[in-house]
Amino acid sequence: MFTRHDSLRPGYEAVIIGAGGHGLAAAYYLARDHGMRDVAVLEKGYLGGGNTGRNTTIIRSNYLTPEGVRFYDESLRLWQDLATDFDLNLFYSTRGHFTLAHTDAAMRTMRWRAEVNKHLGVRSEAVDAAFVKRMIPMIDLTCAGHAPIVGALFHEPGAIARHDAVAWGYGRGADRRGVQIHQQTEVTGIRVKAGRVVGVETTRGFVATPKVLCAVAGSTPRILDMLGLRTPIYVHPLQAMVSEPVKRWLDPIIVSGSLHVYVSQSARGELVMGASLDPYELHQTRSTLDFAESLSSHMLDMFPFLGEVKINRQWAGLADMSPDFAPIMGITAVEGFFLDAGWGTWGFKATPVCGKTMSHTLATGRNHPLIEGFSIDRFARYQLTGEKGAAAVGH
Amino acid sequence: MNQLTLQLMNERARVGCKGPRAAEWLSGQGLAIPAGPNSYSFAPDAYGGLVLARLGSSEFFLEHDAAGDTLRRVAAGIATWPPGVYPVLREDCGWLLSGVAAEAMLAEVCSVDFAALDLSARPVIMTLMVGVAVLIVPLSGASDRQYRIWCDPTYGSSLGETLQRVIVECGGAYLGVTA
Amino acid sequence: MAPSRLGHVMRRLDPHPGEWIDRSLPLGFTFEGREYHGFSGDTISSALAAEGVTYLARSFKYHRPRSILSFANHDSNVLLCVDGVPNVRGDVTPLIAGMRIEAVNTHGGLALDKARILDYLGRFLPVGFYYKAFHSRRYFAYWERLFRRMTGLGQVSLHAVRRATPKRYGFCDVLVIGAGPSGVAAALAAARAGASVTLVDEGMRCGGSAVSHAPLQKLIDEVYQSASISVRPQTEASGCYADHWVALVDRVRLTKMRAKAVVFATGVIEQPAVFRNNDLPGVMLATAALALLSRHRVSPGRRIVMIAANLEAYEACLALSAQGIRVEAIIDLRSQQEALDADAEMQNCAALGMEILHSHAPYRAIAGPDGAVCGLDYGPLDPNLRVDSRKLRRISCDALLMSVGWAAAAQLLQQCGGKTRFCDSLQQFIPDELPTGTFAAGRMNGVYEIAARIADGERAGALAAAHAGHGRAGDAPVPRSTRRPSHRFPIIDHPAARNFVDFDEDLQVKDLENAIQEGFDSSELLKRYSTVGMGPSQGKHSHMNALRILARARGISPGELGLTTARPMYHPVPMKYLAGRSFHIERRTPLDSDHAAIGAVWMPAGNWRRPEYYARTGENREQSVAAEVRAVRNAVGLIDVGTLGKIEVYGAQAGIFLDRVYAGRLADLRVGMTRYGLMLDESGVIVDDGVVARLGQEAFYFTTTTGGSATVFRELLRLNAQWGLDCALVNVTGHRAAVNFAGPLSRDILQPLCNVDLSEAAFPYLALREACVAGIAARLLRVGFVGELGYEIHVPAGRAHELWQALMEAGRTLGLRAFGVEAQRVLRLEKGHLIVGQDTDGLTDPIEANAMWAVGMKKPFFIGQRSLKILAARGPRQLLVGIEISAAGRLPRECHLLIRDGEIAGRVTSILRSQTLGKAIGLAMVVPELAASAGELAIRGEGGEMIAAKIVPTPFYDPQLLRQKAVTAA
Amino acid sequence: MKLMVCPLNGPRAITEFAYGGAVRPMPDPDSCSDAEWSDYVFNRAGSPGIKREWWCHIASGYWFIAERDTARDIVVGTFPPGARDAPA
Repeated sequence: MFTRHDSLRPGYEAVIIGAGGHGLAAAYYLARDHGMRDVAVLEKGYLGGGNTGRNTTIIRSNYLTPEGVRFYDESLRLWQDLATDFDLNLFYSTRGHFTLAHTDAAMRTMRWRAEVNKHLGVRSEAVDAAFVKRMIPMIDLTCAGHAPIVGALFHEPGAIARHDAVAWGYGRGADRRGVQIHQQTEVTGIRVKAGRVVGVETTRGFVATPKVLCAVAGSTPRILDMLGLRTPIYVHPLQAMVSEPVKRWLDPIIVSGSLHVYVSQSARGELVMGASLDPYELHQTRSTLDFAESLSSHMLDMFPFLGEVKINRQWAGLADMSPDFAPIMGITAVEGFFLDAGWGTWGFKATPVCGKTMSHTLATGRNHPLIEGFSIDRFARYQLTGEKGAAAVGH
Repeated sequence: MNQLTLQLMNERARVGCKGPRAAEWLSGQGLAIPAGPNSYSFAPDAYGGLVLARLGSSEFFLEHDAAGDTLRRVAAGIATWPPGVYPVLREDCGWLLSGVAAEAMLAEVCSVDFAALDLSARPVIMTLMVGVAVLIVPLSGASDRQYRIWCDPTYGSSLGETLQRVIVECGGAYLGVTA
Repeated sequence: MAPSRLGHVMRRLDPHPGEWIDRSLPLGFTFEGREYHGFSGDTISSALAAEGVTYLARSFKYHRPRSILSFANHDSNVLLCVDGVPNVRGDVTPLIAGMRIEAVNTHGGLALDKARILDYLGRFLPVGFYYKAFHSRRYFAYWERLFRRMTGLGQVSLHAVRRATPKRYGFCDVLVIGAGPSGVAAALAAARAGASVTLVDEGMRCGGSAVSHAPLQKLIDEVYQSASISVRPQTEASGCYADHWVALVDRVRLTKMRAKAVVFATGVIEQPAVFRNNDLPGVMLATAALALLSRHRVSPGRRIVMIAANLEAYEACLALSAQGIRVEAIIDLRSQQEALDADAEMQNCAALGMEILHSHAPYRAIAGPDGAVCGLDYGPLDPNLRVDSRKLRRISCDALLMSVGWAAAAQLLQQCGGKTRFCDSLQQFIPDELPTGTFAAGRMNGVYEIAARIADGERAGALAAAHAGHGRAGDAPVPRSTRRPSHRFPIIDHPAARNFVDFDEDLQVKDLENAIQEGFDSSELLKRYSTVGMGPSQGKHSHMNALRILARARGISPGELGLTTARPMYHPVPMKYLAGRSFHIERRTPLDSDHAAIGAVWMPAGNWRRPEYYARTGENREQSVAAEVRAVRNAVGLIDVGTLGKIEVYGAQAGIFLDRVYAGRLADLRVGMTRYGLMLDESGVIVDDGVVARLGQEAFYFTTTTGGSATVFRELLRLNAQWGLDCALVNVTGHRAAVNFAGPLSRDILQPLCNVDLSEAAFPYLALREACVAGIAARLLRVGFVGELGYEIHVPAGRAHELWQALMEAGRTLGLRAFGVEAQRVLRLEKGHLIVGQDTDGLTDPIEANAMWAVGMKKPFFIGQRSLKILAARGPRQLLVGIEISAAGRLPRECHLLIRDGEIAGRVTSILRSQTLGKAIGLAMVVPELAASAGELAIRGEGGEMIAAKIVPTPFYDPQLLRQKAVTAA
Repeated sequence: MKLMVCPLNGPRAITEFAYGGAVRPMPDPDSCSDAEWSDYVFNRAGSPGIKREWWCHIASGYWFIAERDTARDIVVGTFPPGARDAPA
């Protein structure tokens, strides 16, 4: 699928740090849409080995702010055609997405999101508990009696996809267009002269380049430290777990903010489950037992018949959180240094649109219009983006 | 032999205070002040004894049989706001857990190893019990340990129902009132 | 139809000392609808095998017939549905009388599974096939439906009942995982040093896979006699987490064990040889055959061929022979020279008539008419470890055993941070760096001979005890084995494949090679692309061989690749064990039963429950709410507001403290007075509000929102610890009950119950009094939240019921009604009061909320002040305004949008129809231009219709505050 | 589950504690610039390393300072607030 590059060239037109979905997508569109092929993607581990391969693969665009909705809606549009673009089955499967509301207050937020979505042409509806029951007949609407479901935000286009395959598709596409992907190559420094990027130091030597894109999720603060840039990003682990495969029984994607659950059933039959962020900063992907305990408990509150279904595996990713739960993207105070970060718990779904907009930004040196609300200087200007209201449980 | 019982003991008198001069003031009332933080003193008397628990360094929780008058006197004193002594309203819900299976039962609801406690140090344990903050005072009984468990009264009924379920499953008895 | 018994490959043998079955307790059960019998002490698989059932399951992808492979939970060949429970592992699940057992993952039953056609089609499906086909937008949906029907293993019963299982915290000095020779020895050594020990093993008994060994049996007896060792068989260590926190799962519960030290005596996992048709029923690991034979007295076959590559193969042959089982031939992958470590055993085997072929290897197993193995084609092995297919010979057999090597069961050790390295001479990963307090022993540690394993266990046990503070121990290592227990490449290519590496996922050698060819050539990428090791057995029988294939392809050693990350669970764990009893604690005010007694309809409020309204016969919800509102406006109402956070702050600097945490000025509040307080965060966003009362010169009492009470109090404690001011905080939220007694008649009704003068002059609006109400010491606050003359009455929780009853009684004939949260929402909205979190959101500042009247910008400092200065300069992005809808018809709902020129111009935050005012009123967050325009605006309602509204000033009701100030009251 | 040694209550499971974020000195609001203030409000030292943090033992409401290695998930030490041996 991709070739191994034994030689790292002394310089490239652009260097992308991080061979996750976002970095590879940017490389892909740089080569495909902007004719920039003299590009290296540097990855300290292996391709797709970070959050791309650790997330729970949910794709949706039912955000709260118009900036967010427009951005993710464009991503959803791009998702539809990726499999054909790549000639690779991504298992992009439209399932419908329910965000359950257990309180009137939560229901208000659902309505808010639905109204903003509909206004912008995105199919979302605030629905009542009876609708939820009709669509998910096996759910216990009372949630074991202590968190009755009062309604939901139903987002019809909600989908899941095979996460690894997205990285492979972009990786192969970029590779075929001449982009070099170097795994096991860690960036250890960024060289700046007179406020401009001139290259990166790596574990395999110096690489000269005028443009660097940082797409490293939980490692973002470390890269920004290399430049002396300040960052609002804080990193918490986000855990997930998966059951043994069982026969198909669940089609839609279910999210409950109150119960801290999101779940979907993969094409292979596994239940893929997640909860909320771990409560404290950590840069390690260890698993905790409390996570598996409380998530199982809440799963059984909704689906009491799952008691005998076995958890096969748990894991974690590192979420780069921002203060307003919106991403941080675009140009920075250092010329030639571009940022694609702050994806927290919602980066997977944005992979295509990030590739599109960041490649544009890298190629032109100007922020793509879709990401203007996401620039890093918004905090200094107190112009926060305001996804916080809706993203208490993101994904 | 008592395997396991849990008795409600809401009718006991309880009083609290805190503040930079609380220890000094209580001592002035003739009460034995526990030396270290998170420990208690126990003063046996005709009413079965008075427990004075030191929570951290400068907060105190006292409980006694409602028939005794010591706490009424202390409470009245605190209500006069002596300098550096602040009243802490204690309307806690309380249970007495006893029996040889008490530690096994606690191991289902608390992550603290009670079996390993050294009771001669008269420790006071503040911990979470199925997620609810509790104050636990372990006392040596004749043949077993007895745990006095106190919590915010608004958690009391729900926590009590939960403990009752666990106790019964563990083969013990739940007594709604003091036996 | 049930699977055929034609072959009668296996059968139960005569009784033998040491067998685990109890022949006096026969157990009947059904499998695929047919009745069978086993004995107490059988597992499901051993019972079925003893009954001659040839195959027990179908494989995941190709639906090939499968039977016992490891008999040890190292593969998931025998996954069954037992009494409706999916994915039960037959190999290790004890048989119980009356079990109804079905195969999983079949279409039309085990024997006639329609999906077995996939085995024939399979040759056309390369690895990654799924990624390469059917992905056009047009066809994917159809294909996905088909695919999802085929995938998955067991069927979940949607009607299964939730069973709450207990969970327990456990504590010990030393936890020993694995009760084989080294584990048993470790437990004894640790106990001898004075440690409390827990010894767990997933097997039914101690001893591990070691078969009848007298000195070991003596140690096991000692373990059971030791008072300080708790032995827990049939207990899986499912995950090792931080700080020696280990999940132990037995057949009843999850125990969360906190150990001071952990000994990993987890042993090794026997690995299959990989050759064509190595998955046929009757092909199994030698350890599986020995366990079946010695524990359950099930003969693995009558004519056995052993595929060998280590000493253990010969030992197994001798053990089988000693029990009367005929071993026809031993196909040894090694040359005679390489096999010298088993010289004596070889000679013994030869003497018993077994044919020994060195440097030979299996090429393909042959299936008989019943689907089980009936023969083997084998041939000489060249130096490149390939079999020359022109020199094949065939041998017939009814069982094919494999003893070619082992993989360290190092997963648990890895989970807690242990590092491994590849030992070339052993051909095994062994522990390298061990985290503090963890120790490894036995075969996992590379120590193979039984005496050495016991010595290694004693060493590790003594070290663990010493770490836990018991005794002292030296660290003289026990030498690792000098022979080679594992073959370096027990994998035989075959052009027609079906040489399985991963039995869970039906992955063959070519699948892995193709993936590597495509560039997935690191162990992690290979795992993800091919899914090797991602099935239910998590690579226990496949990871090592996959690594060897990858290493060969890249021309490096498996050690250079390293093991992939091992994550919990070690064995899959049912969610019921993880969930446990699922404690859910609800908070209830002291008046909970008083509410229930008068028909409260509950609603959740954070973790509280509160009356939404009180149902009365003859009234619907709307009528009840309206009547409750009317009672407050016209007579008097009583609401439980005990869920508000209630905090006291005492000390010389209490006022300074409050001046810092609240946006408004409070230090100058007079004793006996109250003031509204607004709390901001550092970025200037409103986070809480409440009423602050001054009890004394150095004593304040204040309330917080219901939802914010715990977090606000905790943050105030932190600020107090940080600032070190001379003050102390007391949280009385749960210890004090509170009601709001409001309405034009409230004073008249309260006065007779109360020992202080309630007259306007003596107790004005916003004042506070300590008083005695109905004989109860109370704090009375003159508040105006609902817009009428009213008193909040705060009493100790234990007296709340008396207070409530006294007030209800006093107002009974005067139109008093208890009112709930819904009526309060109406009343407060009529007054235009905002609710933090409903009318504000996560970014709303006081400028936007029109609440600057509650902010003292001239104070030297308060939290959020500096940001507020910046926000003031930036200007508001939205403003909270009152709105009014005069038209009848359907109202917009909260969070419906205001639309101007086709753009979103705001949202409704609160709205309802006020009976009092005879119109619909609400609050809305709107763009500043709209707020300034004061003109007509349009709200998009439920069905998309546009509803006209206009911006109006607030309060809507009694804008002069005459009623709550009681100016007009009698 | 991690253990944390509370200076008041001794070693407890980390689920008994609430995380209060890093200890961050506040700039003088009267003399600092808007940029300095917004840096304080929004920006963080987000790289892994040894951090000084506020932690609260929930059941006792006791706040203290912990030094934690966020790269290795190790609690290096815990101190009462304002203790002399607490690292600066």
